[in-house]
Amino acid sequence: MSPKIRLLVFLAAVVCILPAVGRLALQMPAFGAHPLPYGDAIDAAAPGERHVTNMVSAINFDYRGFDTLGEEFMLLCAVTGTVVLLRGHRGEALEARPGIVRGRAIAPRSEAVALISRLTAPVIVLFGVYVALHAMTTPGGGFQGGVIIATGMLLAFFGDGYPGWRRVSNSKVLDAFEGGGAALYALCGFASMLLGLPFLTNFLPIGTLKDVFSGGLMLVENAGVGLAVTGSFLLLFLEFLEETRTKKPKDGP
Amino acid sequence: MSLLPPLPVAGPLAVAGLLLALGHALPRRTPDVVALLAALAAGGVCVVMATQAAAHPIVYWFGGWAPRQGFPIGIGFVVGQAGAAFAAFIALLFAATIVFAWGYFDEVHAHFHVLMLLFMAGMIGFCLTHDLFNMFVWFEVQSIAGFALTGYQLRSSALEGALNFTVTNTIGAYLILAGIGLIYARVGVLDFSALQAGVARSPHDVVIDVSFALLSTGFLIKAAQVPFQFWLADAHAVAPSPVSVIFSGAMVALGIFGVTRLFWAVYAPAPEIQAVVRTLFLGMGTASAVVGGLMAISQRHLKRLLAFSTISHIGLLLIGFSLESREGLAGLFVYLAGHGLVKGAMFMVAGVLLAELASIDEIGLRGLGGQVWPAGVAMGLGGLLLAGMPLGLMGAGTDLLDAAAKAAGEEWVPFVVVFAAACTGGAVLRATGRIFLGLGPVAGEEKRAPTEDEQEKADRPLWVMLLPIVALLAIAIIGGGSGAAWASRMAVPFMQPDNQGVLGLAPFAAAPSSAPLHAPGTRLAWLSVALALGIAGFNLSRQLLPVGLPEIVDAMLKPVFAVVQKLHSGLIGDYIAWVAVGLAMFTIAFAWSG
Amino acid sequence: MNWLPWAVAAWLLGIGLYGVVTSRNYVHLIGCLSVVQAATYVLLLGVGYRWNAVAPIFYDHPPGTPSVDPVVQALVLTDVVIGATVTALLLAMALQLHKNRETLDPQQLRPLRE
Amino acid sequence: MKILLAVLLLMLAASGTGVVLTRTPLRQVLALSVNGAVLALLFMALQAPDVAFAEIVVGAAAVPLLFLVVLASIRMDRSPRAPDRL
Repeated sequence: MSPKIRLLVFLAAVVCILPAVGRLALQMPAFGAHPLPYGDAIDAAAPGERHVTNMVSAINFDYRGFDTLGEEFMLLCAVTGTVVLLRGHRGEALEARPGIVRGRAIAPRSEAVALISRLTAPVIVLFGVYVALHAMTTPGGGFQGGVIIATGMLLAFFGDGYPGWRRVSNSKVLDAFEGGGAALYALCGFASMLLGLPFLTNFLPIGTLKDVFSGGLMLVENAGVGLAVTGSFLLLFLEFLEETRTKKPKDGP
Repeated sequence: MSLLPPLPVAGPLAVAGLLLALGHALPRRTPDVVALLAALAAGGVCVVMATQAAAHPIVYWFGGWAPRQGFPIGIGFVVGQAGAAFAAFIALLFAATIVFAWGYFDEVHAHFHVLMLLFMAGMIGFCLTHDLFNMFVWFEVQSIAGFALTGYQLRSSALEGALNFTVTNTIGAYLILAGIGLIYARVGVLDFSALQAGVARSPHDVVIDVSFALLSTGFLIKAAQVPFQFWLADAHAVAPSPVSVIFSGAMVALGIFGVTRLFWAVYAPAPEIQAVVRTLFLGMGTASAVVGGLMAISQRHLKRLLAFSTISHIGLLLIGFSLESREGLAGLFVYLAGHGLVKGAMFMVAGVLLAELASIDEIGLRGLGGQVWPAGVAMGLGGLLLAGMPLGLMGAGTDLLDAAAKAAGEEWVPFVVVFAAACTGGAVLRATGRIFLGLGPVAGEEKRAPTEDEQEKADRPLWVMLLPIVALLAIAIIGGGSGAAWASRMAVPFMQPDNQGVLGLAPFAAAPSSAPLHAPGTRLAWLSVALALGIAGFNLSRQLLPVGLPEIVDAMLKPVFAVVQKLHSGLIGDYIAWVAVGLAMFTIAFAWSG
Repeated sequence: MNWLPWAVAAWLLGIGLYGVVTSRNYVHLIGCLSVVQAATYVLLLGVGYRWNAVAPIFYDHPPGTPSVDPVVQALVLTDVVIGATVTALLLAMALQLHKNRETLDPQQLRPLRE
Repeated sequence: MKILLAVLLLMLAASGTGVVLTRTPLRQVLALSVNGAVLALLFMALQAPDVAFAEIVVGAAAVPLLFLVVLASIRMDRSPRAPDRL
């Protein structure tokens, strides 16, 4: 179909759907004033049974921990796919001598950016570790902490240029982080099965309420998620940045 | 309390994680062996669970969170016989594919096998789960594995096909998520039994109707039914042939299995939804069967031909589901298994042609099939099975579908089955005749179809590739009798979910009779085989026919083919406009039946 | 006011699909996909909201206080992960496609056209 | 609280439309970042701090950065004679 006909078909379909959307919006349960049985059941049970105060982490790592297992391997699957799609042309080996692409002018970097990046990068990584550790008590968790750590370590690229970034992100270590973190989460599940309990049961001592190290097995799973997410996002950044470092048609001889 | 349910899902996941972490350190062939063992182990566990679940389904609550006073708090697996049997079928297909692809992908260490294991784990989890959001998570795991595997060969057409596949299915996934949000708003839980109780409490409810429309749109996009079927041919034709075996054999059929499970486990109490399934889904299934058959005939690229044939046969599954009867459901199970095995074998034959003869273009390969004649025999047998020969699983499935159609008063449905079988079987038989017997020098409608010169690695011996083909076809033929009996027994608990056992809730409707089904073989089966042979014969002997005849027939069929082919434009914008049209069709169906 | 969140979710879904249908650049199309996803965020979190209720973190308030629905937040977290992963995959495909065909316009890119 | 939610929802609708209507990818990355930030603000207003955390980092920082790196690589890939209109 030509772009114009396609737009007409789309708009006709939208016009046809609009009355149903209108009726739906009016008959939806009242915004903010309808019962939330599942959430209230978890709010009532989790602080008492697991001595954790962050309900979202309780759901993510214990009550619906099996969802997070799928989520972890979804991340692993996408990163493996991206590595396969991007590395296919470049072949297996990453650039041996990172940073210098023959025939391409070295872009000048402003000292202010380098200074600020060098100052803030460790602070951000530290903040990421803090967020990842305090999964059970305050907002945040393995996933949010892992992404903050990965973004913080990327500042090394702005701070020390490409060689600095490549020192930070070693592909073998990141592969081990990512595969190991996801496998750690799965092995947590099998560990509880070895003890005869259902998959992913929390069999470790659950500590005291409001304590950072409360929640038993949830801490190990949280660590697994943190490792896997940090490894995944750093691998993504590494693969995409590596794309800019291959020989380009505009480079000189 | 059985320990088996999490193993076929978490096992392959853990193996995939370890394979990735240690991938570069393993010797050459270890990933192949490890992946094969994982697939066989998962299949074995599923078979054991299928036998255990004969009396009543296995209920397994993760994390030990059993329901409290009938309120589900954790995620549960309720492994019924049908779910376990379908998971075992998936694991079997994966094992055959890994044998077929032995040494095919050894240049990128273990990445292919990691993706295949994740693909399998996602599909098995999708079949066994009893939680709506968990079903979406496994749906997404298998989709992402499929996206990555489609673009694997990095040819530009592979990337375009992968992009169309990814964008269309991701929009489907977001529609599913919106549907989950809507039914969670109304009922407040995510477990199937509790959801069904909620639907039974408020059967005439716009929110629940729209949530069913969104959820089934997402699943029907994955099942590639009209008007969502455009992405399938682009993705199948360009994916590596072992991946296409899984796509056509199991992934597309999983969309139909998802919709069927959703309807019987959650949405059955709502009368409007029953009416819409009875009318709209029946229409979509018929349209897919017809469009798929027509497009299959007018192809020369073998994998595109098989992809359109898949759309056609999955349309028959949707018809089986839309009849909402026990015979229809039993026919759906048997036909799904039979078609999966035969179509998987056909894509493996295409893989053999690609590996040995370095081409997939039917006209280009005319008469060159001599050196791989066993593949030709398999292709001919497959073509006859697709054409509706009353033999094995597909024959039994066709009989059950015809019986269900008669019982439901839709006398015309058997003729749609005949049309689909004749077109797809005829196309495959024509390709067999042209490639392996060197017939048909004058090409008909298919000469204008798109094609591409692609080639796959050929370093694995022919017998390694032929072994799984023979195995799959043998199972498809031998399994006929017992398969039909098993399916009719499995259909009863599938239609009547054991809410009592899971949450102690009363079942919403009377259980269907579990008397053994009697499906007489109809003479229509031989009619479709005759028609298929006629189509193949006509196309292969154009030069012998009296001079005027081929041109007259072509002129008659030309407008039909032209319209259908112009719609399959390969533009992502068109595909999403058709998704919007699909949503509008749902709105009209609900308004009309409301 | 009751219908506003659902109206905004429907608007984002519609504008996102409009963007995908009329996009002439794959990178732009991927951006529109994330707008479609924003619609599911608004719908899910809107479903789990409760007036004058606190966040489901009982560090400052005692565990008994009425809170917003934490289950929906766990679902949206999984959704954010899905969005990031699918966007990364699509960008990798678009990048490789541009290397082969030097263009990103879906109108000119057609798989398997003669 | 009712007003705040209404304003944030309308801002989100506007920023979503903004992302769709900016056709040039380079400017769209900025619109994406703004959209991520508005989403994070809305999540804070909806009492969902965990999700706001994830959205502000992923939606406003990590994903737009991936877009920028891809666009940089795409501009480099263009052969010298191709028009540089990204």
